[in-house]
Amino acid sequence: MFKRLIAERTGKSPWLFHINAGSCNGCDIELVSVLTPRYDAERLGFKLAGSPRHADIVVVTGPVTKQSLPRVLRAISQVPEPRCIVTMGSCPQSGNVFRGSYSIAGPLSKYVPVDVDVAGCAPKPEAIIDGLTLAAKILKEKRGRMN
Amino acid sequence: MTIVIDALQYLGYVLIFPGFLFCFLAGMLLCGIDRKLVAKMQKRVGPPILQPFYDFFKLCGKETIIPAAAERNTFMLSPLVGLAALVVIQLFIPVFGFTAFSGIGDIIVILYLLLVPALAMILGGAASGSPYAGVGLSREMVTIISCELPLVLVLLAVAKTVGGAIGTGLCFSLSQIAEYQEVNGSLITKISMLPAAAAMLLLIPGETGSHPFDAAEAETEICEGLLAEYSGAPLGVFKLSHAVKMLSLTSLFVALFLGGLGTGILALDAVLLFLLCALITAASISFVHAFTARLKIEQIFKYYWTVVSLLAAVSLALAWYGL
Amino acid sequence: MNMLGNILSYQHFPIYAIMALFLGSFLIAAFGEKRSVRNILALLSVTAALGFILALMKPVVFHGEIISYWMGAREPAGGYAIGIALEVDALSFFFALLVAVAVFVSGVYSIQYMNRDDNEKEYYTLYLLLCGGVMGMVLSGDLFNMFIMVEILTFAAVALTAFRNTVRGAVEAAFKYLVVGCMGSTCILVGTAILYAQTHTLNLAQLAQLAPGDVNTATRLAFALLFVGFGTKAFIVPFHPLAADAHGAAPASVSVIISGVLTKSGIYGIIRICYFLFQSMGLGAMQFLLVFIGSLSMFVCVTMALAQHDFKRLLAFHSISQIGYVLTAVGLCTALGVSAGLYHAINHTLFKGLLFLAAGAVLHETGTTDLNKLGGLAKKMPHTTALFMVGAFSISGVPPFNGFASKWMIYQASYQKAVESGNIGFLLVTIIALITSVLTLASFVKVSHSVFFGQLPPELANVKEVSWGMRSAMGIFALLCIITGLFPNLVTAYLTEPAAAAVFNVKNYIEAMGFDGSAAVQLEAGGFQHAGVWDPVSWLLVLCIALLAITIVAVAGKYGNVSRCRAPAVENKYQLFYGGEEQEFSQLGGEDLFWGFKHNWRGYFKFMHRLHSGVVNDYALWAVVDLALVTLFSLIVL
Amino acid sequence: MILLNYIASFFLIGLGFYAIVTKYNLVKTVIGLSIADYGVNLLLISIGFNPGGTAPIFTWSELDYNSFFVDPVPQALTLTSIVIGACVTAMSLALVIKLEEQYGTIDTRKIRRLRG
Repeated sequence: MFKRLIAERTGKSPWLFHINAGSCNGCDIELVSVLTPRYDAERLGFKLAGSPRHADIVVVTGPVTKQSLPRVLRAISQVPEPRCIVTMGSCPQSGNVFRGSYSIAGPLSKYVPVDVDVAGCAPKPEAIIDGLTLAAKILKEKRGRMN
Repeated sequence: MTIVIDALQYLGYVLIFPGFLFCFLAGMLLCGIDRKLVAKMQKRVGPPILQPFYDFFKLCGKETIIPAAAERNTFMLSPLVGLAALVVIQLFIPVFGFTAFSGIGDIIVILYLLLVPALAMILGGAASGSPYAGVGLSREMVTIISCELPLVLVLLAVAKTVGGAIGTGLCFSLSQIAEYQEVNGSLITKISMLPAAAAMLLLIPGETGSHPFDAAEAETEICEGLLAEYSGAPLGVFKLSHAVKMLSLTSLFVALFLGGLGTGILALDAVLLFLLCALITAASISFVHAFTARLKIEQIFKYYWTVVSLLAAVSLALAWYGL
Repeated sequence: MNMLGNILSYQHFPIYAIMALFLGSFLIAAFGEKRSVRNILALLSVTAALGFILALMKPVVFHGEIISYWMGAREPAGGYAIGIALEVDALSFFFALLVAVAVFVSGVYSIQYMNRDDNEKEYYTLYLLLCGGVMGMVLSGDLFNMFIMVEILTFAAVALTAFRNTVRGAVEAAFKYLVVGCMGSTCILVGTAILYAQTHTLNLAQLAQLAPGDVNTATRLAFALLFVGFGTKAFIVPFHPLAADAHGAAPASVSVIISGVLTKSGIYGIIRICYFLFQSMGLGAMQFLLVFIGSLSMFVCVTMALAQHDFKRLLAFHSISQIGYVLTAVGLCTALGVSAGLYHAINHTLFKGLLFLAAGAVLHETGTTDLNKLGGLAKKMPHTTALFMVGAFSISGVPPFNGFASKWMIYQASYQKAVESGNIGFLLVTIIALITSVLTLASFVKVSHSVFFGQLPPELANVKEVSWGMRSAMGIFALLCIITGLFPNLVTAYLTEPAAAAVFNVKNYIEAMGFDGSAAVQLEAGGFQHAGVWDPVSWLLVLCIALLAITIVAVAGKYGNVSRCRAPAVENKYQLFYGGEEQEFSQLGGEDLFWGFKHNWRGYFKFMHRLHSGVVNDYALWAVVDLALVTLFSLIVL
Repeated sequence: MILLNYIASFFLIGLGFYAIVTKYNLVKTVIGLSIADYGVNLLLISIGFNPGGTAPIFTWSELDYNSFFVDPVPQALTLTSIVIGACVTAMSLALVIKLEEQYGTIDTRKIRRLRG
């Protein structure tokens, strides 16, 4: 019974940890706007956590610069299982306008398995919420596989 | 035979009402109501009322990472001790006429027992070895110091008022305070107790560490401070402790100032207690939360030792001269 | 056969207890070259002292007897006490028991603690001399003998403070202590001389018979001198900086004696003067004096402790703060108050001893007591940490440890006194006591974070747990802390209440020595009534049930779904979170904690820092000013 | 006459304390302690003094109710006190030597590593 309770609820309270890997701040602002009264992602249980230890979903923005890469990987590895990695905006997926620059190590998927990509520069809040709910579903599946 | 029945009865008190199960359900519900209310006040839809339960169960299902720098036993045990101490506090606080364990403790004991959960959290955080926890610990302790003076004044004022009325001079026993209110009506109807009640309302957010007095757990600046390294089930237990602490403090408020409203039927009383607690939560935690920003730690200290202490001191002075 | 029976009669046990310690000291000085001989002699003498004192429990506590013992059987002649006497009532017995227990445990600890020092022979000689001095002082029935013992213990304490004379500030601390301590001793001697001039006796019982009936300017002056003199021994404000200095440098086992026992002898002296010799505690002004100084010590020292960053110095300030509690409670002059104060005296000896021993263990293994240089020792010294936590919880009054039981009684006593006397000042005392308690907690949170938890500095990676002998000494104290906390009724019934009854029965004390006690002032003790309820055993039971239930649920709910680092190299996952950066050593130093509190009180802290200048002249000036004020006070009100 | 003794003894004690409080030289502090001690000794002796009394040394047969002698107890006390005073001086001088070795000065204002 306890196991089922846990498995059922996992998708309902995904906590986010946001990593800025060299972003221009556009996506960061959009992510915060998701929590404002207009979109209010908290109704789905989303919450911004302060520490990766509390998080379920890691949201990475920015093109993953060479400086930030080890730090991003370290922070991601500190998130307890089950976890979900979401790239937000085009930068961590393709490098966007920064592609080919000497200081870019991205895309992120070269280094860690990414679960959800939310495209756009910056993505619309609706798209972000959609991507996050998808991530929450994947999270639930991962939790189910853990048993 | 009677011993067995007695033992079972007390076990029931500890495990079901007003102990563990009641604390769990009511505390989590209070927390959910709080979050919903804050959302409503900010014109949001807000999370479902059962959201704290979801959070708790999710956390139970997650991996628990013990950092290499942490002292393992303290790190793992302190959440459990903190929660147990909170449940025990709840056992001392009378539910109107009914007290599960009346002969064990009084208000000074409550004052000290309220330190135990905070202490458990502090030690757990300290044992994790994180520097964020170090900052959080420092702030948490200063918050405790800040709340201590007004809380002491409030409790002494209540002790003097009830003691003066029943003729023993002073009365520290919670069950006697409850009995007095059963007979003479709620203490809040006394003029001398009004400032004390106001002070207590202002104290509840500080004691529970909710907005705007949550400098110790500021998630945006010090990564939730003491909890920075906690994950999984221990974190869930801490979140539960936070919820139960809300219940404990609000029901302490009910026991001190709103006693005597009980119906005498335990089940009804429990529901009434919960409703009153929800009301107080709405007034003292949610309302303040919705429109304030986080205070700096030295501001918290200054605020409690001046404004709130003054309110409580006025109450004590009034009680001293028998109003 | 009869001779042997006579020698083994309990009448002789007080002098045996004193002799055991002094004899041990002299024998070690003479034959203590070999370590084994030395250790055996030291252990034997402290054990013998403990045994003799414990054997006195039956006649003194259970039968309510007051043992009077005339040295050389020189009984009073012509109505005047000529010989030197020992007199053991329940109060003396109470303090003697504290001395014996602390001396025993500290002696056991010393054996392995001092093994790295040279001059161990001198250490034991002085140590036993100190212990014998304190024991002699609390058992003495003669004012001049008390002075002699005070001198012996002051000398031994000064010498032991300077014992590790390479430690920073050890000699300096010893010198300051010697100067102010000798001023105090001079005060005691002058007071004794004046009293002798007035009454022509030195016997305490006879003084108690004669002095209160003959109050004049001279005896008032004598009172002030004696009060200040014993105040220097108890280190109450304004003598607290000496304690801090002395403790910081002395070996931990000596700190236990200085804080746990030597300060108690000062308190004992004050009780004897105020309650017995002058019988002036019925006066509101005298109660005010004691309560005022007590509260001041309590509060000033706890705030000073918050500003410290040396482990032992911090403990020293706390020690005086707790002595403030004792003095305050004793000054309330009610049965509950005196009983609470004495209870706190027991607890103070136990938890302070434990804490000093823990500090000593840390010093022994790491070589430093600077809070800014320590951290994370819990992983290296788990037992020391657990024992330290017991002590820290006890001193901060966390239920169900012993500090709570006695503080709870002190709050009640002071509040009851406030309500009964209608004096709002006593209410303030209750509030100060409660705030002091939480500040104590804060400062021990600081210690536990910056010594035992937090991060381990790289240079302490090879620290080991201390040896079993030291751990078992700490264990005895910890066990006693828990027992006295869990069974407050037993402690009050068998230890503190008889002693409190003795305090309120001066007549018996006088008559036991064969003098006429009919003129003794009988103080109204008030009933022994609690305004609240506290039942630690049941509470613990309930807590355990709750904890058990929660643990079962937690284990069933996969609480143990734990992953932790097993490999010696730390993976990223098990490093601490630093906002993404690599883990580095960044322990928050003890000095930097509680900024939010200190910032608001910065004016106060700056002022206090300037006052505690460390110049011996300033401390001497405080002593003189204190003497002048107390003299003025006693001339006006006594 | 005896009043002068009392005045002198308290004057000496006061002088000793004055020296301790105001003099910044460690040796002078020690001297202050000694002076205070002498004051106490003088006080003790004066207390036991009976004008016209003989020395309190008697054989058993000589002692009767008419014998008039100075009080022997304070004299015993004085002896003890003198011994203690000598100890104080010896010990504090030893400490002064150590202090001089470690700090290189005997100025109290500079010997203040422990403060605050």
